[in-house]
Amino acid sequence: MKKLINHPDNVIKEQLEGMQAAHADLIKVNFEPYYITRAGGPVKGKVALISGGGSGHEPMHGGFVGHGMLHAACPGEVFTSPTPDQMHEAAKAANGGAGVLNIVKNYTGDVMNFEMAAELAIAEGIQVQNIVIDDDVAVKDSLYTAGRRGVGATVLIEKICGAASEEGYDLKAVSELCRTLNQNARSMGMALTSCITPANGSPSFEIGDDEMEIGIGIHGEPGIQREKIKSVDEITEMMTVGILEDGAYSRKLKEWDHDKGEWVEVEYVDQPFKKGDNVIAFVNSMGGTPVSELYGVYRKMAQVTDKFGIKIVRNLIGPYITSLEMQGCSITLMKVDDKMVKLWDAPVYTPGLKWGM
Amino acid sequence: MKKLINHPDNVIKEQLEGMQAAHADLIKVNFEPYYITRAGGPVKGKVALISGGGSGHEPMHGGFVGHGMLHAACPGEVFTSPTPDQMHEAAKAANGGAGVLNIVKNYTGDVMNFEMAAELAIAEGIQVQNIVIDDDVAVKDSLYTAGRRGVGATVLIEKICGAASEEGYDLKAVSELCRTLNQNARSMGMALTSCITPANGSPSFEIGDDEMEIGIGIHGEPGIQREKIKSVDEITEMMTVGILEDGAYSRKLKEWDHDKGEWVEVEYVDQPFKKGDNVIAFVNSMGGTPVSELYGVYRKMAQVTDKFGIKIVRNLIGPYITSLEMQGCSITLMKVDDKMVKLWDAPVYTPGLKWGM
Amino acid sequence: MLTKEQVITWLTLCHEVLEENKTWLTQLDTAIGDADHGNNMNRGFKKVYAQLDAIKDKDIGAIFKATAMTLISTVGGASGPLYGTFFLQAGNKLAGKEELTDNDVAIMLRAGLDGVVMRGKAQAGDKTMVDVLIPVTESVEQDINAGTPLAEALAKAVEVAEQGVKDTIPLVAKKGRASYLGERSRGHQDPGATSSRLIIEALFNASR
Amino acid sequence: MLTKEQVITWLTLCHEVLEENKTWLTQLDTAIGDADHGNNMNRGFKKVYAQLDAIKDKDIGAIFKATAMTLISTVGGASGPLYGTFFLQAGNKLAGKEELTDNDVAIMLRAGLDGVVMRGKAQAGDKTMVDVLIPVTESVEQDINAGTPLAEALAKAVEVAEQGVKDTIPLVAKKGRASYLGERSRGHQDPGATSSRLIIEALFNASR
Ligand SMILES: Nc1ncnc2c1ncn2[C@@H]1O[C@H](COP(=O)(O)OP(=O)(O)O)[C@@H](O)[C@H]1O
Ligand SMILES: Nc1ncnc2c1ncn2[C@@H]1O[C@H](COP(=O)(O)OP(=O)(O)O)[C@@H](O)[C@H]1O
Ligand SMILES: [Mg+2]
Ligand SMILES: [Mg+2]
Ligand SMILES: [Mg+2]
Ligand SMILES: [Mg+2]
Repeated sequence: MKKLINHPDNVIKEQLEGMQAAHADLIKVNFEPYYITRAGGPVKGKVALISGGGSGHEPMHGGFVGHGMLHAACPGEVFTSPTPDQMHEAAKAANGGAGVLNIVKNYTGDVMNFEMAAELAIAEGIQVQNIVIDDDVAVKDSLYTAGRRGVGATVLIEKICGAASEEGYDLKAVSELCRTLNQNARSMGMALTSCITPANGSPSFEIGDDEMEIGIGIHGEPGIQREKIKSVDEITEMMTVGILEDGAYSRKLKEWDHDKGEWVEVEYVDQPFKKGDNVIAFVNSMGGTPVSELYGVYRKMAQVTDKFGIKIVRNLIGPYITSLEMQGCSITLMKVDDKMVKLWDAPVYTPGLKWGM
Repeated sequence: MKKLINHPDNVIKEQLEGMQAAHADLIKVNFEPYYITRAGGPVKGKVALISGGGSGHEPMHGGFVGHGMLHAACPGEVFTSPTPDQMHEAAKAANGGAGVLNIVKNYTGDVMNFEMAAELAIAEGIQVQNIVIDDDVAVKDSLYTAGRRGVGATVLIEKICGAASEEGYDLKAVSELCRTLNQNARSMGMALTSCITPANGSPSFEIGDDEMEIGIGIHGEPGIQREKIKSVDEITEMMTVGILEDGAYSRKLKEWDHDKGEWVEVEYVDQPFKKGDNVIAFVNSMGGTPVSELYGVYRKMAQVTDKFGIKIVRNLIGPYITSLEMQGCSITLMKVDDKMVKLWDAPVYTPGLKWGM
Repeated sequence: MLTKEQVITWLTLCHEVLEENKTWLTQLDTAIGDADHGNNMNRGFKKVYAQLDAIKDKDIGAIFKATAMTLISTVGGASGPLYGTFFLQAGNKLAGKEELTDNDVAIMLRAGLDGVVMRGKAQAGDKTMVDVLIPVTESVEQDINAGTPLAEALAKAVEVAEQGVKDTIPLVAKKGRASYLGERSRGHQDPGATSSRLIIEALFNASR
Repeated sequence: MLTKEQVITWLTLCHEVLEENKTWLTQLDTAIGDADHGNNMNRGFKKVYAQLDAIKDKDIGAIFKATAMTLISTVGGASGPLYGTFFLQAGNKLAGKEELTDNDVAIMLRAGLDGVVMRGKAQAGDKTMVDVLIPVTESVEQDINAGTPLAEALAKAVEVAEQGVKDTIPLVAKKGRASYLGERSRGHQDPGATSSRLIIEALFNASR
């Protein structure tokens, strides 16, 4: 196993220790249970944004804790959702009195654990909302699956909602923004190689030297389809067109109804992209693909969006939501209006994303 | 070959096209010959900082062009020094009237090509200095080698000298700062895997599943020594101690004597680190190692520096000077005074490094 | 009847079999999931086992609830909340009990199953743990109603569980991570169904 | 004597042999360098070849200088400035010539070698291209001084070059990238010495 680690059992603890040592000015790591908050403590009067998920996706989410982005993050074991107690402790530590928004990626485990955590917090009188992110167009039918996975859009949404919280949006307003952004965003990913979780020590899937996986998630799992490796232009065109031509997507998502005091299922229908849309384009490395190759992807992607009459107004390129050392990439496009662009441009100062201050 | 590319012959051109499309607000890519300048044109009255080297080390150097860092970068073929004509064109395009500082990594090819470029510029009346960066302690004896390689320190030096240029340091002052920083910095690198250049399509070296290379450079070449893979603690301790216990290092470096109007060889002796030193610590991924593992390295490195009485006052962690998709890491420690820390903290706004604005 | 000691034995055996089968369960999850199910279950029941001594004098409902909380806070993923809810609901139904009648065991399974379905919304044939838990619960309920001795009913439940596991193989997953694979999930045995089978087998062994 | 046509043939042959041996040279550079020497040389002489038609009517000094500029601006790495300087210095010495006497060929080699040494500061035994260029230059100078016909002198130079290449194998590199490897560079043939041998062989073939 080619990894810079000590014993597999200690990987998460030690990497969090390293993170704490490196970024003591920005974050505070709690070890029992694991959660990461801003170094300065809860932000009074601002909605606390919390996210979490399995480890192995660094810098997401711990690397996004800091001014203008998250207030807390809960790292699970590698590729395993964190647990409600972690999330609950994080909520208590991060809550500045204006309530908590849990940004949850749509995986059965993450959704269930965050639901239980929300129930715990609500029982203690903390205002909570859970918004589920499900942007992965590779998963086609929500009726016969656990629904679309939450992938790249999560990063963009955490940034923009983080700025909204800094601006003083209340829980309802940040939740609404978060929901809209999720409906505006679509992603697709692919892998050239598998990855190895420290606990297992061997690749999550075997893949030939001339093969790739299309439609992967972020957990080292195989994708929707295996194909012969193609040129970056062909791969990028296929993914970008897949995103841009994806039709209306309807599914029910669970949210907390503050008036009724219970979970309700709300049907959301995402509208397809259309000519004239402004988008933020995010080309992401799965961890092992260097930024140089991402520029090759960006080049073709921009050509395709251009042909569709879609305008890229901002972009993000790099390893931000990863699967350990997996080689591959994902593309996320998110429709934005001027207000969202302004929130995107707002200062952010976290270990993983920095600008404007 | 597991790469997101089209035909190997077009890799650099296409990736630069992607980079231009992505960062048109920051940089301008010239294609014949290849060089990258700031989008806004030359900065009047400020020393133009230029660097360059083979491609394959992204984001270095092109990703460091922008406010507070480089004024131009010259990308060569993958792992091959760029040529004097590129550098010369870049110098003419970036010169804002206050002269040009070429930051040159110490490789025979880079040094010779930048020398020829400097001669061309000087012949045209441009004020030029070349400062050679040679921070890699894995190369022991300068008498029997081409001298220490220029590695991680380059990134830190480009940042700090870039800030100095923004502050209005003249060519002599930036050169002096650059020289001092180089003398203050030491690095060491290791690889878990090899990498594949697009032109070759096969790994630069074969390496067993349980082996690693110690003392590598940044060109996919084998290192000083091959060993059985060890724990991250052992590897990090070995590298950090190697850096901290490295003795005084003496060698002659060529610089342009503006008074005599010729190249002169100047002897420089780098002093070893000592208790009480303040340092910037840089833990770098060779491209394929995810940031999570870098935190594991940082953790142990900070323990070792602590034991030596060395204080880390700033850090940089991530893939900044890479060897394509190689897995591995390097550590750079650079002694800094308050003035240097202030320059480090100064705003930087480039595709690859952003803060403070 | 199941004494409190046997309940403790059950949880102890769960720890043992999940430790033994950790790699296998993870392998199953590698094929159609994210390669962590064995590690998740083992982490959870290792902790349950470590705490048994401290809770073994509580009533059985409380033991199950403590087990539930431990699973919920250590397993994570999908299986953490699901198995956690299984024991939570079972514990709720059996609050105060110092031993379980045969019928209590049937009640426990039904309450646990209902909890899993409430949490996860899986139906029979979705290729999940409920493809074991449903037939097992129904079989035990029928046998206990018909007066079959518990150990015998559970011996049959193990066979039913094994069949339930086998039946997941040709299914296309509709819940959990495996559902993303669509047709590619066919031909693989569901890891969660497999761990449920191990837990039922442990229950049988504890009841003998 | 070497006519201008033969000079053009030489450069054409350089292009051909470097194209043919591209992979091999890169392999040699993979062992002790950074796996680009074949690609570098091929890129350079491909461009030299492509421009030959445009410069073939200039004098030989100018042809060499144009060749030098092309190599300098397309090869990069260590070999670009070195071979570039070789042709630049040779071109300087032979300015205005429309053909080369046997002695001019010796002068050309000496000037080229001096240029390479001036640029790269390598000494004999450092495991570089000068381990071919030094013995070749000395051998040709001696033979020409002794009145040996050019083709014969160059035929011998090819043997000397081949020997020079072989002699690099046991050496520990002291210049260029291979020097970082220290003892690990021993046992490998130097790529730059090898390309120099190919260029000398091309010169011999052009002279026949
Ligand atoms: N909605 C659900 N209802 C019931 N069981 C489920 C559901 N989703 C997943 N499972 C079960 O969980 C198992 C996977 O558990 P595990 O690997 O620990 O979690 P994760 O999928 O989060 O990695 C599956 O094999 C399946 O049996
Ligand atoms: N200082 C030097 N003097 C003479 N020849 C050198 C010197 N340094 C390197 N070389 C030659 O250059 C060759 C390598 O060329 P190449 O691979 O194209 O450049 P790079 O080493 O920059 O990748 C070596 O094999 C060696 O023969
Ligand atoms: Mg999981
Ligand atoms: Mg090279
Ligand atoms: Mg799993
Ligand atoms: Mg080379």
